[in-house]
Amino acid sequence: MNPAEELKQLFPDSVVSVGFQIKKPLAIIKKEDLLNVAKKVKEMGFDNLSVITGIDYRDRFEVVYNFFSYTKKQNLVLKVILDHNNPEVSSLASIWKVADWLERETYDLVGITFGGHPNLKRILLPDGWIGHPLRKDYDMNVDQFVTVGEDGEDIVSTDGTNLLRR
Amino acid sequence: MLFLAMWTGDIMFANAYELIVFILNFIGIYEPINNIFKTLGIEYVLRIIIVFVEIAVLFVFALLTIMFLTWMERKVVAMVQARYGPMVTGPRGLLQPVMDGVKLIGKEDIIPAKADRWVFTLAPFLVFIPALLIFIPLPFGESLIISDLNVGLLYIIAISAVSPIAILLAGWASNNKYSLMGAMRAVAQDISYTIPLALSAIAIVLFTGSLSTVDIVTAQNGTWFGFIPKWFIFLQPLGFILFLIASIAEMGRIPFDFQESEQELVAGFFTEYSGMKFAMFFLAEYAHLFSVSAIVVTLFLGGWSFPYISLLPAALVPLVSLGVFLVKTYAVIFFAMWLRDTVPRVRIDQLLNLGWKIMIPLALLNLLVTGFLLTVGVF
Amino acid sequence: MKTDELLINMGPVHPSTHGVLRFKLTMDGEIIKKCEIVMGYLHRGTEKLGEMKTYMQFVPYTDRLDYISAFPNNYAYVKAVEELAGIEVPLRAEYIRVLTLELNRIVNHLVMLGSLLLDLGASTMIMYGFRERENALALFDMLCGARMTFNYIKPGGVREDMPEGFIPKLNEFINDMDKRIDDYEQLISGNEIFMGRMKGIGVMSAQDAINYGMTGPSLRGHGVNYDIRKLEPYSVYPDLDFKVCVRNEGDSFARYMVRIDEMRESLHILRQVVDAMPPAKPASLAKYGIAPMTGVPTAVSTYFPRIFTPPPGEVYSRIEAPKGELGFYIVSDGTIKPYRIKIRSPSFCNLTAIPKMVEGLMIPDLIAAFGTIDVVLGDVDR
Amino acid sequence: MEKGGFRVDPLTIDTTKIKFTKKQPVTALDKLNDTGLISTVLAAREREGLILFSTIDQIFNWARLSSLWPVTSGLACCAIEMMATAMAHHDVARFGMEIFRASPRQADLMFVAGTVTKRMAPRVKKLYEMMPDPKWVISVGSCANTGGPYIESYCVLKGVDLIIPVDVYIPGCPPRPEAWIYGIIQLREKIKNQGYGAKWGLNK
Amino acid sequence: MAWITKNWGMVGIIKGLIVTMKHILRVGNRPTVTVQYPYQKMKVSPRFRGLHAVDEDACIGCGICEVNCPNGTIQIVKHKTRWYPQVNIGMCLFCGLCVDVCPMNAMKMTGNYELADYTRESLVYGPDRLLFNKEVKQ
Repeated sequence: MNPAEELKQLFPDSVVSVGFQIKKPLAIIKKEDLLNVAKKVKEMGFDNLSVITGIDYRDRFEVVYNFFSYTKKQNLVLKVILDHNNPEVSSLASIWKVADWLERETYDLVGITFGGHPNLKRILLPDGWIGHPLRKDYDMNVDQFVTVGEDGEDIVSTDGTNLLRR
Repeated sequence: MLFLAMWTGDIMFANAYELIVFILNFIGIYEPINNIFKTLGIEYVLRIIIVFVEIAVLFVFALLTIMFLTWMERKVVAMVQARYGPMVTGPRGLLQPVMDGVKLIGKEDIIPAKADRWVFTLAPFLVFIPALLIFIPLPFGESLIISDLNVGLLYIIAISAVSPIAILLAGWASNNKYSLMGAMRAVAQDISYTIPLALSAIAIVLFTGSLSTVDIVTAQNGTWFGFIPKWFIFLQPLGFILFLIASIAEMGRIPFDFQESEQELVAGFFTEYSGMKFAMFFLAEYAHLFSVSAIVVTLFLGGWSFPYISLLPAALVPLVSLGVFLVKTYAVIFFAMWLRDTVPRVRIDQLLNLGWKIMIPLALLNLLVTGFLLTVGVF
Repeated sequence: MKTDELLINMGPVHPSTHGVLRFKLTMDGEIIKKCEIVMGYLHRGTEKLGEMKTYMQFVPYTDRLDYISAFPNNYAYVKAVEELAGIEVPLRAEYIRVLTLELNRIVNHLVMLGSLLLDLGASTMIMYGFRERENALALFDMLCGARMTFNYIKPGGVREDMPEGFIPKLNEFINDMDKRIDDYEQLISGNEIFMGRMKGIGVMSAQDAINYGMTGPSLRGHGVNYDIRKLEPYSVYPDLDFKVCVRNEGDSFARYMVRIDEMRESLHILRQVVDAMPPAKPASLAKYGIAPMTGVPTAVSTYFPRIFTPPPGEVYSRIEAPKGELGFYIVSDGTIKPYRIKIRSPSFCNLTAIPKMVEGLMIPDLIAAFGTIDVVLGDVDR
Repeated sequence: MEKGGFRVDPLTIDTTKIKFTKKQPVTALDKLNDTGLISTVLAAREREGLILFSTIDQIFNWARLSSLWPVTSGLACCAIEMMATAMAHHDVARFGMEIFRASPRQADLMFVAGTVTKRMAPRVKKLYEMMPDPKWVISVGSCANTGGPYIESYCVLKGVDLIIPVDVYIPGCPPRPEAWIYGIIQLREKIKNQGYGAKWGLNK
Repeated sequence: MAWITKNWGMVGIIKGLIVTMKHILRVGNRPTVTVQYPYQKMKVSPRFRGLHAVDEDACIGCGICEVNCPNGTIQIVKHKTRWYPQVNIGMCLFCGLCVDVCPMNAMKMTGNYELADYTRESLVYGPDRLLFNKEVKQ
């Protein structure tokens, strides 16, 4: 029995469906129950959270968690489906420390909010950047410029006259 | 007549001034010139002129040495690292340091807006001038010494204690965190390494009974059993190692280059300096390298003396001894460069631990044992 | 006595941050109280660009992620695409791929050793490291015509077959490398100052290291016996004999030693690859200009259509890159362009451990620990 | 396209404006020899003004071109090739350039080696402003020249010459170390032909 | 005693000094490796991807290279009477995709890497600088 089916047995209500993502067991979880399931997943020995991917499907968001277990040598994929208007899901940063930055990155680029995250702010782009670039409706034609303030922090503006020559 | 006397006899001069006077006498122009000044009633002017000539020669020598050292440093690094080093500018890149100097003269001199203007300008001079002042009591060869101070060793240690103050001034005046940290580190390092340096030098003084550098060198003349030179390195091996480590720390070179430590503090206390002021720090660093190596040679490696040097004709001795001295000094400098290219930098707390917990007790022990053995009469 | 905390900004342009990274350090004297990492100074939007390029056009962009070891990036992406579309690859191509991967692992570790020692203040090791790297790059140049950004591994195979005289040069390199690694060990490993700087610095338990998402050689220095090449074997690794290099101390020195061991192990793998390399088929069409994209199958690539549309689906595929687990998450919607590409970069996840690791240490220790984590900023910021 | 103040949009460059400058020395070796001491000083004859002053100028120019100290500021991929250029096989130290100063105050030359992102751009500009005159900039690689591979990206500056003046462009992605040295030789050629006041705004 | 030799015996440093001394003396296959570039040139592999070259007769100006270029480096422009690619090497990736896809094998990449220039405009290589003629060459 693969770990996704195990989860289905343990949380019959939370797991919407199980399947495979090219050989890797996949379980789709209700977004409210993610934290509970994740705790169990950690107990099951999935100590490595490989990657968190946020995908914008125009009508919905999906967040995909890829796990790996060093002890059992198994893979597990969890997937959460979110509304397009209010993409919010609970944070896993308390369970896997690496989730801290991975979630910040997902927040930064895709714009998914992680409830309960200790320090949810932009990580790759400067604070104040308009829009989330990996959303499909991101406007690529807006030029945004960054200048440095007195304290060394970035200030974002669409006006580049201070920066550009002439 | 005099020439013959010099050729065969063993006329020694106290310092270079006397040597110059002797040479002028020998040519036969000293008396006439002196008479002219005497009739004018200003005979001290000639003295001043000669002293100025001496200093000018020393200054030019020091600058040439520094330039040669920068070139040598780059070439030694290149040799270690399987490449060529400077090649294009001049033959084998020999003009490279000159061109660096000319370029730095032509650079804009930036004083940061938040810096303390006067202290910022003063600090490079305070670093550069003491670095040259150390050259004064160095015995470059027999009779080739500017001034044979009877407190020579004390003078050297005292003068080299000026540079921490200047470094602190430079670091503080720059108004930059890296500069300040670099300066603090440099001062902590200088203070903790001057003590073992002085202590292991005092062990030498116990042998000679004099602080004069000339006396220290003459005490190392001669040989044991006809082939082992009477250098203090053989009497004081521990003292030599301690002194060498402490002097590398004094020079501020890898593994102890906390003043600069590029990967940690960008450029240490001279991060904000540009143009000629930066060049002064650069020059002072290499002047230090030379003078400290020269002191190592003077104290432990016999200075200009060499077994059977007294067999040479007396007229040649100043020249030969100068050569011997330079060869020894460059050997020590080469060792410092070679070490620099091999080892990483130690950490600042390890450095202080090494200085206070290991080197100072060892230096004291060395002093104690030396004193005891001298009293018992082993040496 | 009341002391103030000192705030130091290290970077973004600082000699020892390996590019453009910024540490915001809260210092108590020389001791680091708190370390905050600010990144994104090299964020180039590769993932967004991936959505705008075709599958084939994105291969050159993967070169520029981790620019020191570009072959593993190429391969990780290509492996994901191949898994997605179910493409079979000729055996010779797989062997060539493994050859390049292992050669690149050596190059990566050489650069890492050099820059680590440069950060510690010893300028010579980087010269020796780059000297050998240059020899390896000559091989890369010979193989694919570029020194750093190769664009060589393609979906369906590799771009061109090996040129004449490549294997003898490779053998020369392998034999030379053995002695060089001995030299490095003699120069560095036993050095008291080096050990004093590295031993007991940046210690982390294996549990913590896993929790912080560390992978690759950095994790193996913490005593975790793990290697994707063994756990989820890909390419021809199952046929090759090699061992996983593990050290148990979990400090900077252990992480450094793992790298040295891995270079030896990679040489061992390279020797086997050279021996087991399948012969080129006669009548190979792999002459210059006829490459996978023209759609003609050669000895080193299968048929690959010019307009390539994989079936809709999602895949997460990962490999053991020199820095750790490198994975590509690709979502395809059946068009010629990927719908979403997510790059799981090893440097990014390894870097999460740094703030925890350096608390209570000093700036020089931060540099030592950071050097052994082996981070490339192109990989962190993407 | 004037949006955002872009001077040149690399995608739509007017090809009619392209001019080819005839250079007397053609190969790299010729160019290097052309920047030797004697030929640099003799170039004073071709300059306007008093021969004495222009000779002194040329001596200064030669000092400048033969001791260019770069500032350590690698940005991306090209920084690795910058390191390779400084290393044993190519050894930029032959031109007296191995002194990579970490502090821009002591540097003469900046290699913009790699992608200049929007976030990095003000820092690069500040670094340039911190350097003392006379100073030069070499833009290396496609990213720094025009934005290169990332020209369509939302957070990459489309060429570093939008923020700081660039003296020499070295194409390549990344350029070989030899190409790098060729760029340095081109810069030497440029420094050789420039007046003392040219950088300081005194004459011309 | 073991502790002293381990920590302060400096055996490791002396070993390191021996290695660097071997390099200084160039003992045992540790030669100077520098290739003095303008004087000597390193051999560039025949596959090296440098400046482009377009076969004047073979090129049909189809524009496949323009379509396949990842970032729009190549543009097809009119030269004399026919259409040829123009390459802005200031933004080229040197990835070689244009060479791979050329149906007529007209696009080549030469080993020329000496491309540094003073202006951004001069990095745009039009057909007049890219074209070569096979017959003339032979």
